[in-house]
Amino acid sequence: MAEDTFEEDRISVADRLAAEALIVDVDGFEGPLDLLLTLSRTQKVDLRKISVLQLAHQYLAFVEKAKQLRLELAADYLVMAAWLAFLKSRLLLPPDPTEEGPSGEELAAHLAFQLERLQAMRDAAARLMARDQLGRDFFARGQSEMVTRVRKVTYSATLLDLMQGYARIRTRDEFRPFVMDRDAVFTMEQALDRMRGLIGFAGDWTDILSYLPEGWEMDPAKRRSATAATFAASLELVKEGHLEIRQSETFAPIQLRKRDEHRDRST
Amino acid sequence: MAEQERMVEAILFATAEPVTTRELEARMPHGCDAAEALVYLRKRYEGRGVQVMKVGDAWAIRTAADLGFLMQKETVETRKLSRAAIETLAIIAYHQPVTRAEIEEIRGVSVSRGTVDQLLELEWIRFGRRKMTPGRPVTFVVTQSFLDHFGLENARDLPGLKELRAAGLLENRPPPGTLPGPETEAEDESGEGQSELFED
Amino acid sequence: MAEQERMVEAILFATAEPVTTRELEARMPHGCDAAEALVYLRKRYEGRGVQVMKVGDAWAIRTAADLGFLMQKETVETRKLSRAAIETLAIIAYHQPVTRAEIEEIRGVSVSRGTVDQLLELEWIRFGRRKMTPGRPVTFVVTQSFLDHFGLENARDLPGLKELRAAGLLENRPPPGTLPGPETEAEDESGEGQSELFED
Repeated sequence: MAEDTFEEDRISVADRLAAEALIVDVDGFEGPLDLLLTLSRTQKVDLRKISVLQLAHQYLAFVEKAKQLRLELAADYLVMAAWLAFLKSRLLLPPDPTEEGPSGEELAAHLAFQLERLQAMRDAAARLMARDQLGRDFFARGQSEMVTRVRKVTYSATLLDLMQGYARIRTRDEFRPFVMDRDAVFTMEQALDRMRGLIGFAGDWTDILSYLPEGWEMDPAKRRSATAATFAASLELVKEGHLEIRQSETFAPIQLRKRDEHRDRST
Repeated sequence: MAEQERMVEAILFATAEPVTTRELEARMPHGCDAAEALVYLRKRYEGRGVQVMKVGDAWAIRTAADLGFLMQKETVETRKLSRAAIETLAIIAYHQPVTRAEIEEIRGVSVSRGTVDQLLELEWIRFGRRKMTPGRPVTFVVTQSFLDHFGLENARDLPGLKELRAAGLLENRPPPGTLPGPETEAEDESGEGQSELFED
Repeated sequence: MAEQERMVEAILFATAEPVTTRELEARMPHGCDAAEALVYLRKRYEGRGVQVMKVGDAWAIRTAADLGFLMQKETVETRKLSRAAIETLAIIAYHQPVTRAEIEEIRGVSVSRGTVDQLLELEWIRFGRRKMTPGRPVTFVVTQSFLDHFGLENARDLPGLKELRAAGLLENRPPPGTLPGPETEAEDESGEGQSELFED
């Protein structure tokens, strides 16, 4: 931890103020990498020579400050903070030979590479946009249809038309109005048929869930439908006098057994 | 004067309508002599593939009269493809080789002869191999000119449904609880593994 | 050859879109050599008010960039691109063919669907070949319209491309600790595709 304090001291007051000034503008950043890139500028060195350790400090200070100001940071900023804290500890502690994975230096070098690459792409984008552009600096032929001798009709369509057309057809099913999707629905009739065949074996109290049809237990939608239908069918069978049903307390398992004429008479 | 000639050349080239001398001078820096520049420019284009011509009291660059035969392509009229044709084309592109019956099954309506004829005429589709099913129906596939027109290297490069959704081309709604029909399976296959990259 | 040069001149003047050598020859009488005629024509227009420009494998006549000030009337108001869109465009241009995941890796944020949509709509990017990596994700590449818009002959002429490549900044370096395997393959694959794309 001694090194830690030492590192803190290395960040100048001015830099810290600059970093804090960024807080106000947190919405202006396009993600943690963008923020890191901005912070790295306060180091005023070539991106290749940047101190990743110092940068990690700056970033963590930023997140700390944001917390104090009760600013909500998006999750990816916090993920980056956690990762940088991990990186910091790897960089500060002597390497543990038993530890697996890349060294702190390797991780730091990769972060530096990412920052340099992002900066390079920004510069490239700026250079691209600074080029002479068609319709702004240089121009195409204004009068392209010159001769009208042969009139031939051609049909055009763009790739977007094509993809939207396809999407339209393939998703029609998703918004067709009021058609029940029978595949995920187990009807009471089906449940009754099934139960009638099974109750012959229900000599003793059994959980109603064991009567669910095979293949309907896993998918939540199917399971719900099958449970409801089986329950309704069981009530129907109780009404018809074929079944007995009980539940020991609220939310306890519902149990079924076959109604036994002998048992009825004896009790 | 060479500079003024360049200016007149650029303006006549880029303007949709013929331009009068007065308008030329209004657009050029103060003190230019468009009339004189036009004399030089006109001379420069003598015998070339295009000519500086007077149209009423204005000026324009036009194709040399003897080369008019080259211009037939410029006279085409472009019309949007009908929705039926686009949908049929899309189904062929995504499902090729596909029979007419299969197209009708996917679209849910019958495919008019005119639609298929039109796509054949555009050379965006052609007949593929016959299917080895009863009746041996002909199939349709897309052509190289289809790929050229839509800037694709391969019909397989067309994005799958999931990707279309990620690109905002579909309403982003939860997928339906069930996957009806074998078509959906095929679609799933193409999108497989991409969900990771494209889901938001 | 003088006659062929005139024909190429007439065809290029008559159209706003770039025309490929193949298309030129298809329109010219049989046996013409458009490529050779273009060499002469290009030379002829050097330093003039309009220029013969190469756009990918096509050709177009465009006004000289230094005369843009004359054209206020022709200037089309283009939608202002967001910073995200500009960066995404640059990444696609310099790293093509590139997947959405790779773009996100470079920018450190997810690519919003509107961004890609806007670039597709401008026809500055299109779908490239799918990557041969798990999930076979679609890739993006820049189009001929992109080259035309920015006055580039070729994607290789992008400003600073060589320096960026020499500095290793166009590499798709996997983060340390990533298991060798699919990722590494992916990287190899992308390296291959890129060089292929920047070749004519």
